Amino acid sequence: MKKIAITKLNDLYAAIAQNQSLLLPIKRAGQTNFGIWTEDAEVDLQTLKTVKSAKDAFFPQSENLYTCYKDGKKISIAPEKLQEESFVVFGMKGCDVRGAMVLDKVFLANPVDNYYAARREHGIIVSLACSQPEESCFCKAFGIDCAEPEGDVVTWLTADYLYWKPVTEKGEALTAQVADLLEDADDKAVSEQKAAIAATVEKLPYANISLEGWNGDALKEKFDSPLWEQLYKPCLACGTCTFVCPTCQCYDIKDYDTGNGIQRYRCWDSCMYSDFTMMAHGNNRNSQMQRFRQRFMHKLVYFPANNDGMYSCVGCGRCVDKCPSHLNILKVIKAFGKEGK
Amino acid sequence: MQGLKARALELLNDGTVSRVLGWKIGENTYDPEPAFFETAEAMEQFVYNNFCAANLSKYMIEASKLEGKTLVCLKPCDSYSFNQLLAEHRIDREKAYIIGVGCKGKLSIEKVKQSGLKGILSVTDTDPLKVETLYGDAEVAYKDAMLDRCHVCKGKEHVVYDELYGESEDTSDADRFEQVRAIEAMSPEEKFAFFQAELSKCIRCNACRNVCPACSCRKCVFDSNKFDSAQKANVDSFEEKMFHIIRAFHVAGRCTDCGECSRVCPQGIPLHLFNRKFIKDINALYGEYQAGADVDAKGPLTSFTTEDAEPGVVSQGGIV
Amino acid sequence: MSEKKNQAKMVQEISGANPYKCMKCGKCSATCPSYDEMDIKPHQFVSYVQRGDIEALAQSKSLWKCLSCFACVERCPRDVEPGRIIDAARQIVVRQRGGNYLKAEEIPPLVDEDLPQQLLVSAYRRYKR
Amino acid sequence: MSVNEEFRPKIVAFCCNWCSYAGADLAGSSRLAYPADVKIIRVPCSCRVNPMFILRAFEKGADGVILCGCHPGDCHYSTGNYYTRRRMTMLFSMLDFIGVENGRTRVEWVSAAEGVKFSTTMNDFVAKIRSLGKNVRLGDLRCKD
Amino acid sequence: MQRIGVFVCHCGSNIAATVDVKKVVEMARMEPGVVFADDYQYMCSEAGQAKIGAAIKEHNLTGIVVCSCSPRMHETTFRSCAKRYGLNPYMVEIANIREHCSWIHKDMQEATEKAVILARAAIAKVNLNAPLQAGESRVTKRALVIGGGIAGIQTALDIADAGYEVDIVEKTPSIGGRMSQLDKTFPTLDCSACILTPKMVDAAGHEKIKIYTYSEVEKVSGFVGDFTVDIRKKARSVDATKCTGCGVCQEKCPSKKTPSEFNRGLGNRSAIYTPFAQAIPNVPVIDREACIKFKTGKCGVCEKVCQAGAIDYAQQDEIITEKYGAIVVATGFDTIKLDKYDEYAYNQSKDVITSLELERVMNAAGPTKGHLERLSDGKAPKEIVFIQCVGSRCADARGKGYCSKICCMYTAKHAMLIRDKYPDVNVTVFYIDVRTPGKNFDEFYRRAVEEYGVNYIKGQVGKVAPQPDGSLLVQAADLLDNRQIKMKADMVVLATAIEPDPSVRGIATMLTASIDTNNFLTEAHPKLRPVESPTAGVFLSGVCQGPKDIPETVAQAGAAAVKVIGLLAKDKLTTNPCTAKPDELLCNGCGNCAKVCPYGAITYEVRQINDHGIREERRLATVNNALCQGCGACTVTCPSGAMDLQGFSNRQLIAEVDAICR
Repeated sequence: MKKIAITKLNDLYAAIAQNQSLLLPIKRAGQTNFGIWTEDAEVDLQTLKTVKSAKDAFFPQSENLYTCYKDGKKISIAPEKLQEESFVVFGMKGCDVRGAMVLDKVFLANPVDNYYAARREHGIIVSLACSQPEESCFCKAFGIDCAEPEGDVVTWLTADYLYWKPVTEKGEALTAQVADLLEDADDKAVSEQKAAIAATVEKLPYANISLEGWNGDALKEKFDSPLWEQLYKPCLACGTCTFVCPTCQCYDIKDYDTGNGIQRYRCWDSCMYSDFTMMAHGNNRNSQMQRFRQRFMHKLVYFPANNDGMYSCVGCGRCVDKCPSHLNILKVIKAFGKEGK
Repeated sequence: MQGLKARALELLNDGTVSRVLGWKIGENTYDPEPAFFETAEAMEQFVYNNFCAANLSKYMIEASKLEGKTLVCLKPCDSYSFNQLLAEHRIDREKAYIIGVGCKGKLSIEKVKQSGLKGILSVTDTDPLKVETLYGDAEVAYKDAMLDRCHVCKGKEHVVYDELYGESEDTSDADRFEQVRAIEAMSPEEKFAFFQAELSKCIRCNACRNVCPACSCRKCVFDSNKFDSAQKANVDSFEEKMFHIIRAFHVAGRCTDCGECSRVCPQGIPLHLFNRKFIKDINALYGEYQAGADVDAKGPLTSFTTEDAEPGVVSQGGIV
Repeated sequence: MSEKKNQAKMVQEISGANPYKCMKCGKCSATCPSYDEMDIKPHQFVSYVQRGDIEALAQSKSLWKCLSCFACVERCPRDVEPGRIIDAARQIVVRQRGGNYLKAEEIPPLVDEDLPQQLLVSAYRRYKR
Repeated sequence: MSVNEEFRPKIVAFCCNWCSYAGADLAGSSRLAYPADVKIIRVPCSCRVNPMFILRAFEKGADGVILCGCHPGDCHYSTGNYYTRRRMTMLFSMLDFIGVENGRTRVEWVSAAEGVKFSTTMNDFVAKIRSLGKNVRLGDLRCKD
Repeated sequence: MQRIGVFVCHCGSNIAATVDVKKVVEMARMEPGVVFADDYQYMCSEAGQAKIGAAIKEHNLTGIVVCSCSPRMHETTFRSCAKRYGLNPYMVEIANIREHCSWIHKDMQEATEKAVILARAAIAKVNLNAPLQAGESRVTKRALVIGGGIAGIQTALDIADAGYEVDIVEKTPSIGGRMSQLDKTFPTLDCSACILTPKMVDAAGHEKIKIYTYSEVEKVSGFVGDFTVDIRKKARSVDATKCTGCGVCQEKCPSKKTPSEFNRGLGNRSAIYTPFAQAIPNVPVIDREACIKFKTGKCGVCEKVCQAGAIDYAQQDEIITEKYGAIVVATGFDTIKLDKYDEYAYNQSKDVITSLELERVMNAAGPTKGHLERLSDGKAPKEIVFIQCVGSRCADARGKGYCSKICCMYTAKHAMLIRDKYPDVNVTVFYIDVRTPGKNFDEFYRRAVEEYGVNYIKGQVGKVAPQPDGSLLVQAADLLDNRQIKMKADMVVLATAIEPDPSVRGIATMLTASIDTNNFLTEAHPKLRPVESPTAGVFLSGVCQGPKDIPETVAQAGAAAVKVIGLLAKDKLTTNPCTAKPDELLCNGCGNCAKVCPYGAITYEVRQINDHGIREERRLATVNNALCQGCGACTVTCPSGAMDLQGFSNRQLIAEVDAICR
């Protein structure tokens, strides 16, 4: 266990950024999101949840795949360069780290997504324990310990110090880079914080929400439930829940004509959108109820069915906070719970 | 609230209406969700409190397609949106039974959180708000927890209703165009920096558009291939500017300034500024106009006078 | 020259009247009860403003002969409203001179409730010196 | 860009078929020169021009967009340009509001008889755009060469 | 994918001297869709066109781009060329590399670069062109004239003389209009009735003209060439087929206290009446508001005295539905109300009258049998004052901003006639300006001053005050002498502003014809199409379009008739194929596009729709291709992009933008 005084955090950031780019929560125009650290960036470790999750670090909202160039009537293709340099994502919470592991199931399984794989390979995760969990957090339901998150390095923030514990090889290597700034520390303060967090988590209203009945076996019964018809009604069909989600992984591929060539890029898609999975013949899901159902069935039924029971929800609660109509996964789970299913 | 619920139930039971469009009790005081109630049993979950901010008028588009009348609860400012939708034939007046519900300014849990409170376990909708959190109890003044739009309230009168329930209050205590004027006073560089910072947060979730009662197109131009314009986040941020400028332009003269766009933006972008800029310009150049105030009024961008200002007025000191 | 222009501009600003709208119909002069006592006639006011010759207006008898009855304002078909113009000219003179005929406290007992406010204000201006 | 390489802006001019396009033709037949940076797109009426087209031009790298129509009151379709006038006033005001240099867009009424006006207008507009320099605030970076 | 041919014209040296045409050809070949490109000396020549034709055949071209002079010059040429060789004419685009390029640029490289870009834009556009077909619509060979005044009568006569059926709809019981109320006409001073009555008789007797008096247009649907109009024939209570026009009923009618509309309320008429002696048709109507039989059920005198048995109390309004190819609006004018002009004492004194009332006073058939007398006491006036511009040229809300145009001349006429007949009467005219452009007009006015001694004073009247002795005190200004005038007059005549007849508003709405802020109907083009409404098939005649005197009205009536004849002479109308077209799956039915359509071409209908499996009824915009002129105003108003313009579609214009900015 190492530590660094919070007064010296800027030195730590600078030291990390010297060798690789550093992403961390930055407050910009009043909102905190992950962004690249610069001297004048306003780092914000106090806000528990960034608006968007740290998903962008590995799976950006938009990224170029390749570009076609035209010379007369000849066309040539130039693929986008894959991530080659390492980078650090600092301050990811337990839920976001788990979110990346959910994405791994999708993008690292065959066929491997090269763009994602390259970023995962070169990304170093420095996670941060949640000293003050909030009411919409329910990561515990998914077996996540926000007091000791996963990651290459785990950190804890107390009033005076940032405690630093490398966990993996990557983490050790990063620690070595900044060793000059770190001092040795004992576990006392960290243990105290972990105990305090555990106590708070027990008081969270949804920490122990039951996921009983949500698995691959429940597919047909859940799919056909008349409850969806009631639940989706207030849904505005916006993509807020999917875009703030650390695990939503659907994307769309589009072309952009730059005048000098065509850039093929991919961008996050949302199952809430009417053109989601639109094909030449039309759309598989042509009502908002079906699209709404898709999101929750995917997270709680289809995904665990295909991934050894792993849910593709990590309980970060961002969708709970951000839905304009106050709809959310908790209300869905509870609604089904009430039905006794 | 009980009276309102009883009245709605009465109208539902006697067959005057086939359903009630109101708010359903949430997990907490602060998260009621818009909902349709079709049975007396369902009505048990009906709620109307000071956190019921959502403008329900847009839901009437779908409700107008259903059999029978829908009882809809509209706050004074929502009634403008209803009228505007009516003027554009998007909803059917005959299909609506409007209870104009009282409003004394709506609360936002975001505002409560902005006061620094975390881990909110419960909150009251009283003045002051009594907040119980994981990390201690606190109080927040009602005005401080009120949505921004309520500080520039359009007034306590409903412009359309079948019956009224409850008292309303004009909660305006700020100048509606103050922010717009502040930006107008900036240099082009400052303006650009301001909007660049705000718009770069945009994640193209389309919440602003989808909640907007003026954005009632069956298919948004950004969702169709008519202009080769993208619906989703692009690699370059130009699309965000394009989207927000065009969206504001499309609702110019039709926007009632209900403020839902800014309320729902997950990134807290002050989207209403675009709409208010247009409203301010329209008022200055073409005469005071409030969309939705009068169903038969001619919209400022679908009418003209031969004496209108030239576009050059913008570069000659701007529209004041 | 620029002073002249300024004064003319000020007259226009104070009165809100646009002298260029005048089509010289003379309805103001036709309607004016003080016509015979005026050296510059109401329909001529606009010409002075157009020329920027506020000084001549200021020196004129007309300035103090106008009763502010607003008959010309009421009847002017072009919204030029000479009554306002002369009132504005008067105001400029008053601003230059300062000093009052009456003391503020003497006014309330003299005020007749039925008098139009505009007339009162204009009377204050005239009897201010 | 080297110092002696003159900045050649890309300028899109929308001209209504009945007045301004004919005005441009007259400028041509009168041999009244204006810079080749101006490229004209023919539209039936100025009211056909959607703000989307203007933003699109900027997105794709235009440095200035000018819209020409019949003089108010002379519209071939009687009222089209009155709508244009309001729409463009609103659009330009919004562009100004978000910090785009307001000289980059212009509306000018040019009749079929005003070849001279067309030419001087274009000369003037090109000069203005040259003084403003490249459009950086309202373009898609991918379209820059 | 299109197969596009590009043809670059040298235009002799007009283009080739400054544009490297070979380079343009070479660059065009690189563009997507282009399968053929060539250049030629004169593309518009017969040989050039043959070249295009050959390429169309040989390369199976689906679209062509001609880089040449302005499309305003030769677009039609190349379109018909394409058509001749089997290509849809709307698959042709022109890149204007002469007027917009070679003629204005001196530098060859610069001009060539620009020509390449212009060609590229045209190619990008034609890639998205779609074949368009000009539609056809039938023409009903019958015209409707709304209004039976001199404008309507003249228009109807001219149309009928050309051999087409015309119906006149007149809301009063007789045709004749304002002109029938006039005594004499300027500048010739001939009797109004003497020149109007023969025309009325001609119209009534014309085999091609049908007159509906006491009738109103109730509903109009359809479009140019094919209007359907409902006409309400109000119940006359007199059977026109039986009535002999003997007039006994009017004589015997006991209800005689109704103010006569024809005499401007200066005299009374009976409940059963014809407005004036020469009325056409000479069939009375019963004013049911005034008739004792209708009010109380008792009376029936007219029925008793009518030898022909023509009185029919049970008669009902009748709706006649008729089809027309063209509609002429000739609704005329009225004088404005003077309620807001207290200073002229019009409402206080009977001796203050309008000029139109003076016409009735001067008329031998009028309330005073043509004697000039004061209406208050019947005395002969000795001093008469005329006041010009009453309500005209007014910037405020009381009057009208425009000049009523006819007042200067009729006042000179009145003054002259009075001085002629009553030389001992003094006549004073107060004016702001005297406007007498027109043949023999100024001479006429000068005669009034020089020969008849009418006293013209430059200056306006401020106040007319009725005096206890029955005279009128007129207070005015003489601006030229710089004095104020206070004079006594026995009679004051107000040259009251005229305004379009109030009925025009409703008619304009029915016809979707636009009206200006003064309620005058708007013309399609103020200079070049002054007798046509922007709404196709609707024409304007007389004062409904703007103030004018009789000769101008008659001239415009003839012009409108010619336009109608030109339209009716066609068997079919070809419609412009570049019209707006809504995408029914995107349309919201919001109604905003119709609001900006100058031609009323957009209407809404509820239709069953299958939107990718969702079946529902929707309110959708429909464009009438016969009416749409293709301006595109609707396309920008439509937020969803549902409304598009064929030939200038959103995607085509965007493609051009992209190509230019590339």
